[in-house]
Amino acid sequence: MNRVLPILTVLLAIVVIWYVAAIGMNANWQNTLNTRAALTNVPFTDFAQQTWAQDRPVLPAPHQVIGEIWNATVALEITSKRSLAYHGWITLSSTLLGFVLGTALGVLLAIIIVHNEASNRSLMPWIIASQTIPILAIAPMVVVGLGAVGITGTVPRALISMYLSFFPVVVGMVKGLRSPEGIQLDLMRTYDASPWQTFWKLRWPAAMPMLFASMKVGIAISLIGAVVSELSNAAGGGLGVRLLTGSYNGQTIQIWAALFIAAALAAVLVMVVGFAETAVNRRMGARPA
Amino acid sequence: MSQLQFFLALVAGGLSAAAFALSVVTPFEQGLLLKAFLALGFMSLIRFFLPLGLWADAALALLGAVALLTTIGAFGPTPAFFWMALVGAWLFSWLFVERLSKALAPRLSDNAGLGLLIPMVFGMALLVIWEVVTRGANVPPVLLPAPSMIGAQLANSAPILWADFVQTFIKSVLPGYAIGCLSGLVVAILVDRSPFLKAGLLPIGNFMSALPIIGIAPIMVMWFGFDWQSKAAVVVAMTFFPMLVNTVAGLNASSAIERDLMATYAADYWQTLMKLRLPAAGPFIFNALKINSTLALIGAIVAEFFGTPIVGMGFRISTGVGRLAIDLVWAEIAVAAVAGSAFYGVIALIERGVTFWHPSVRGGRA
Amino acid sequence: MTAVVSAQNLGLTFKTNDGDVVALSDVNLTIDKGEFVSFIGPSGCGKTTFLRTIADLEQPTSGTLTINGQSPENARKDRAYGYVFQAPALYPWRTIEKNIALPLEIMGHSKSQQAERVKRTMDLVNLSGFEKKYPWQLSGGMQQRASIARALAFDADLLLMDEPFGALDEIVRDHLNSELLKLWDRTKKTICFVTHSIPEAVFLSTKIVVMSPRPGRVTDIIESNLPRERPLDIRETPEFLAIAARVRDGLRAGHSYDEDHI
Amino acid sequence: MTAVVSAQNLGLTFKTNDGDVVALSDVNLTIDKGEFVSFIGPSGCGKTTFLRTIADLEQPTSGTLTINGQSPENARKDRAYGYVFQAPALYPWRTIEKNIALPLEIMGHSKSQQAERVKRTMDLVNLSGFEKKYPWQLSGGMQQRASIARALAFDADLLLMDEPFGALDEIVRDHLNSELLKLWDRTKKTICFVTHSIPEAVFLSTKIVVMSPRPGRVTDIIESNLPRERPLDIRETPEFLAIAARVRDGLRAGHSYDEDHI
Amino acid sequence: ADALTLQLKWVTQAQFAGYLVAESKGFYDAENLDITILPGGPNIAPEQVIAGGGADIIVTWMAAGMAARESGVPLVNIAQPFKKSGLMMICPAEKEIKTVADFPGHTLGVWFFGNEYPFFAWMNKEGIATDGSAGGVTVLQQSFDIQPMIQGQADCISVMTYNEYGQALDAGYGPDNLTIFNYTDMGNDLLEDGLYVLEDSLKDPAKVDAFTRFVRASMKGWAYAAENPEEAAQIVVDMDDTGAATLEHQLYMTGEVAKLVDPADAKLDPATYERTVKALLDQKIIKAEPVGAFTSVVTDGL
Ligand SMILES: Nc1ncnc2c1ncn2[C@@H]1O[C@H](COP(=O)(O)OP(=O)(O)OP(=O)(O)O)[C@@H](O)[C@H]1O
Ligand SMILES: Nc1ncnc2c1ncn2[C@@H]1O[C@H](COP(=O)(O)OP(=O)(O)OP(=O)(O)O)[C@@H](O)[C@H]1O
Ligand SMILES: [Mg+2]
Ligand SMILES: [Mg+2]
Repeated sequence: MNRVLPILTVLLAIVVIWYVAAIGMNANWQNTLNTRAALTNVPFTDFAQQTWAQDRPVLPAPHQVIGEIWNATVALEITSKRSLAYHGWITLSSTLLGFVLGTALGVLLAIIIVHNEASNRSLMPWIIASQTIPILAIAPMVVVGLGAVGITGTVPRALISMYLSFFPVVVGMVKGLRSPEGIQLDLMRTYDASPWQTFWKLRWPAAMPMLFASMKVGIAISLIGAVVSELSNAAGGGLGVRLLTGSYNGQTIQIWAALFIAAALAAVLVMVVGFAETAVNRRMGARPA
Repeated sequence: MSQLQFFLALVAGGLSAAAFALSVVTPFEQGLLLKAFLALGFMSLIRFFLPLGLWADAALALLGAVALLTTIGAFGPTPAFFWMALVGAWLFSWLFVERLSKALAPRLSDNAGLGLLIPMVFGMALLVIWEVVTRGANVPPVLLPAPSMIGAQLANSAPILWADFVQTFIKSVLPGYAIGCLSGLVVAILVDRSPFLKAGLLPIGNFMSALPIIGIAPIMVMWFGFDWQSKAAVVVAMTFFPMLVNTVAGLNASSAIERDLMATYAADYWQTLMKLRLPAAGPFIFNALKINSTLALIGAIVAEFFGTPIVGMGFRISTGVGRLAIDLVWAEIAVAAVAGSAFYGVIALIERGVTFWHPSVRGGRA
Repeated sequence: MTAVVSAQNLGLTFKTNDGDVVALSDVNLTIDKGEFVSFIGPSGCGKTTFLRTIADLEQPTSGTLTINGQSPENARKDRAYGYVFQAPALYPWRTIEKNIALPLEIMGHSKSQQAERVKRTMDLVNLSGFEKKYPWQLSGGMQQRASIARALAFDADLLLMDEPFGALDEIVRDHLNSELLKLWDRTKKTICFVTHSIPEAVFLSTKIVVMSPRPGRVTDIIESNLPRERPLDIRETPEFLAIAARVRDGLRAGHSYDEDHI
Repeated sequence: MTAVVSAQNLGLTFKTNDGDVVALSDVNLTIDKGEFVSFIGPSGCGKTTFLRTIADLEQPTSGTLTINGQSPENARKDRAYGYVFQAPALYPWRTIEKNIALPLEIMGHSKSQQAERVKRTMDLVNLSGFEKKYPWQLSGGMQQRASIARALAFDADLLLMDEPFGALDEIVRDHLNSELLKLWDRTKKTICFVTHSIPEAVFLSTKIVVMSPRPGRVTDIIESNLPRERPLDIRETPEFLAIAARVRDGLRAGHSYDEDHI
Repeated sequence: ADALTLQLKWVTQAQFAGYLVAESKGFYDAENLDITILPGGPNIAPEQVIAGGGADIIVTWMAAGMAARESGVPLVNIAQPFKKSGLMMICPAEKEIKTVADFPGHTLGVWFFGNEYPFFAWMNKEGIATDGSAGGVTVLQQSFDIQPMIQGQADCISVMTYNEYGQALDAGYGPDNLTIFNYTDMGNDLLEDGLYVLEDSLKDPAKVDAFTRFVRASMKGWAYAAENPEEAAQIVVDMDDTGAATLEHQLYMTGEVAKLVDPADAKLDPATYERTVKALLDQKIIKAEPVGAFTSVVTDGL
């Protein structure tokens, strides 16, 4: 209960601000429409309702978005191509695959960097450089290149998600794996523990807080990657394609609905990582804060 | 010699030897330099009897690179020994880097210049391989142009590139980054300050975490216009969440006894924050700053795909792809990579200065 | 005389994943203003826990505790005490000098006052010359002395000290014992002092509290009638030795295991 | 008899941001197999640094050091020693029992062997009943005992112990002293032991190394002629007191400051 | 059956009704073809896809195709179903833009990604500067909808007769409160959706035959779509994987597209070709007169 109340309060505040903002942002267009229809002296309450009921508003009102989500999910069969659930699933599957691959790659690179001085110096700058390459620019090349060798569907998209999501994991894990105190490392040295043992018994557990902070960012970015990748591979559907086609057709409400589903997906994913973190913390005997 | 070095030396030498044999039996007049490199690479196997300095490997790698670059066009279909020579040259450069970093390891700080050599060698190797593979294997330039083409384009289009850089990096990325990081930090502190907000805002923060750029970019254009303001807004939205998550984690990073100490002074919330929890959160905050430095750039560039005045790196890239001016696209990418890396580098330097006390910076010495 | 610390039937139980640990049970103790009270007892008997409860860092699960007649929380907010923890707890991003200045900054002393006090207390614990070093550049004993200096830098009327001299050699320890006594005598502070050294406890205290573990409780309270003025060689007097013997007996009685093993 | 530790003209200087710190200078010392050597000296004189150098955790900047006739690095790789650090250094994510089992896991002991040894050493340091607790649920002294147990759990021929009993009360300390002596006598281990307690040093050792600071150097090496068999009451014998007096003199000589202050 | 992959220039919509109908009605099967239709999007350059081996035939505009040809992708036009351009520039009446002479000082929205050439060719012809200099126009890279006009961020925006113009009508704009510049009417049109293949593939007679059958079936599809707009629009909606297409909108589009396509004639008209090439040359979009950039071997075989 003490979790629900704050969320509701904040939500309520947002909804109220939203409705007010919708009046302000849609007023301009509504005025044009009304002038054109020769409507004058519209009372404010009616005017507000008009701004909340436009077809292509600058900012759709919450109930319009909710209505669209309802129509595009519950009211449709889940396998229908019009269903947001169907597209959400497509995006989710490449997000998850990309996240798993990205986390694995990130952790692997971090391990190499922490253990090998040459890699530390040569790899890191280029990993950083790789992230500054605008993904949208190379995504088509990846998709076309992989398509030419017969790899299509989820895998190319997941690779793009991976490309974005491994980076926070590398940065965080390098820091995390280096975070054990000197004396904790010294202890391992006195046992002449192998690098592998030091890794499993010391560096890895010590890196947990950083790993989870990075994974939360990583999974969110992975979703962004999945959505972006759909721009270069419109064939398969997905929330990104929905956003896009919504935007061509000027369907603001449709964009917002897809955006909401994507955001909700992200929130759920981040929360799942958060639960995993709590569970791991408990297993590791962390002191309650 | 470590195991890895031994292995590298053996494979590099052996491969050169095999390629040399192949090149001798193939009737080619050209590629004398390549043959010379292969012969010398073969000879490097004497290192197993006579020690060979690490600079010898550097020289071999360099010779190999030059030989490969000068002989690319000389053959019709590229022969197998050419590719073997490429792998060989790459292995020599790797061996060199491996040995150099081992040699430098004990006195790193005194050797900043030589330390820089290592990523440079790695980068050069990457470029040479790229050049040789794209040209050797006739990769269509509209898919992936060779670095030399990109370089030429870089030199030719400097004024355009500069204007794009100013538009995207200076006008969109920097303000967006500053506002996004700052607001992430502030919200994290607010959230931390009030358990009520923590319960209420954090899930909604998560909600915002992955608002896909391509979804918000058109909306931001609608709200803030076509110019840099809407791009900065996208950057704000993208950088906000990593900062929020990391700061929230960082604010819990101080140990119980450190917090107890503050309690005994009856330090108020802000004192505890400024003197204990923020410094202790430093490594986490810098983590976010680093991730955001590259994310901001991606965000601004992608946002420009959705409507801009006709300048900017993202604009140039999207129209470049449409016009198949892929070398210009890669020139932009190169600028983005340099700008992003420099940005990251500056933040990493500041991090070293500010969180000097953290074991990850002190090198774990207690 | 007013009671600075007054505990009635104080109990504290920690809940852990594999059952409760009773750290304190039924503790009754009154400490008057200006007293020097030593706590002595086997490892794990609840000395630290008791000090932490006084400092409002743990909440008692039963009984009452008042500090200066108010609740521990209010006393803490009044900055009624200075605490030397069992571990040094220095902040790694601050130099030693800055670590010692920390409470002064928080309590809003002026820069010049800070400098003056830091210098004085660093001299007192013999750390001059290490002002600009970071904690990880100091030996264990030096860190402990830095944390003592930090607690002495501001003038609290009540000092809670948890084995402050544990990592110090005899000579430094004797020196700091004398300095502490002088300080106490001069400023009329009230001091709660945890130690494992019987001679140290007897030498310093007006009252010695002997504790025993599982559950942690007070088994003996010994009032010392030694004069307030105590030269180091008081430790050879019969009065001193008599008190020490009584403490040792109390301590031994609290140990359940020594018969089986030795 | 072979030298287990042999140091010639050993020196070690730390570089810090505000100048060099000479932690060891010109240390000459030979420790033979089966000896029990105590190191005593003022805080910051380099005791920990010397032990860390033996353990190959610091690199000497001058002179030579051999362990069992080989370099410290090789000795470390042979797992020639067990080390008790000055701070407990327990891993917070492991229970006490798991912390003690850590070296056994690393050295590849079987599960049953691990269980058996963990139980034995936990009994020895009197921690039974706390197997499943995490470090932060233990008192300071208990953490220290856990770290002693961890070093004793595997059988190294050389034990390096840095103030292992600093946070323990007299009774437990006496008990562990006797246990350590018994262990030493039974297994013929070589032990390097840092302590601040003169009686403890004299009671345990065959050789006492007195050090003095700035720069850290060895000022006196006292061979003890006490019998190997040492009941607790040997501490009242004149031979014992004579050695203790010599140690105390050496220690006092190393202190530069006590004249000014006391 | 011969397998061919067709890369569309844009997302699945009635702009490509002919191909979608042909696939759906089995016209391709009847020609013993197995066609895969790949939708496009704002980040998919068909020229790049065909260069990378991802498609055999692409739908693209001639300007983009010729520019790609110069960049080293040897594209050849094999058929030109779209005879006219659907491109227009519209300005709301309140902006007071009546003629081209009123443009200077205003902000114009233009699509890029290969769609910008007709605009620049037009401005070039009119002698209006587009580089932001005084006396010229300010160009915006426009999003793919009419928001910039509604928002007032641009004074004029680009629309296609068959798509965005319909959105503008929906939004309450009409010919009476819009100034419309139609590229075809002004004689500034460049050739739009044509079918292009790589030069090498034309050396193989079997391929040429397959292309011929493909074009024949496609034209049949265009004819069917023109006659049965309702059914065609429904087919488009059904074939849209994204589920975003609406019947009403596609119906409008089918009708408008039918005005641009001549189902009876797939041939490229040399005169229009010459005009397009000249405009491209004038505007320095291409540097040299292309040689062999179109062929009639396919359309001759129909
Ligand atoms: N990492 C380091 N960097 C710089 N100086 C150091 C470092 N470690 C130790 N020192 C210095 O070396 C000297 C010796 O330290 P060491 O820890 O050996 O003392 P110790 O004899 O063990 O003292 P104690 O009894 O207080 O533990 C001290 O002056 C200390 O400041
Ligand atoms: N946070 C905690 N959670 C659970 N148990 C705890 C906690 N802190 C202390 N204990 C337990 O409470 C008991 C008393 O601990 P305390 O630290 O007060 O002992 P102490 O007298 O200070 O011992 P020492 O002399 O070893 O420091 C111990 O058994 C310990 O295990
Ligand atoms: Mg304690
Ligand atoms: Mg020490």
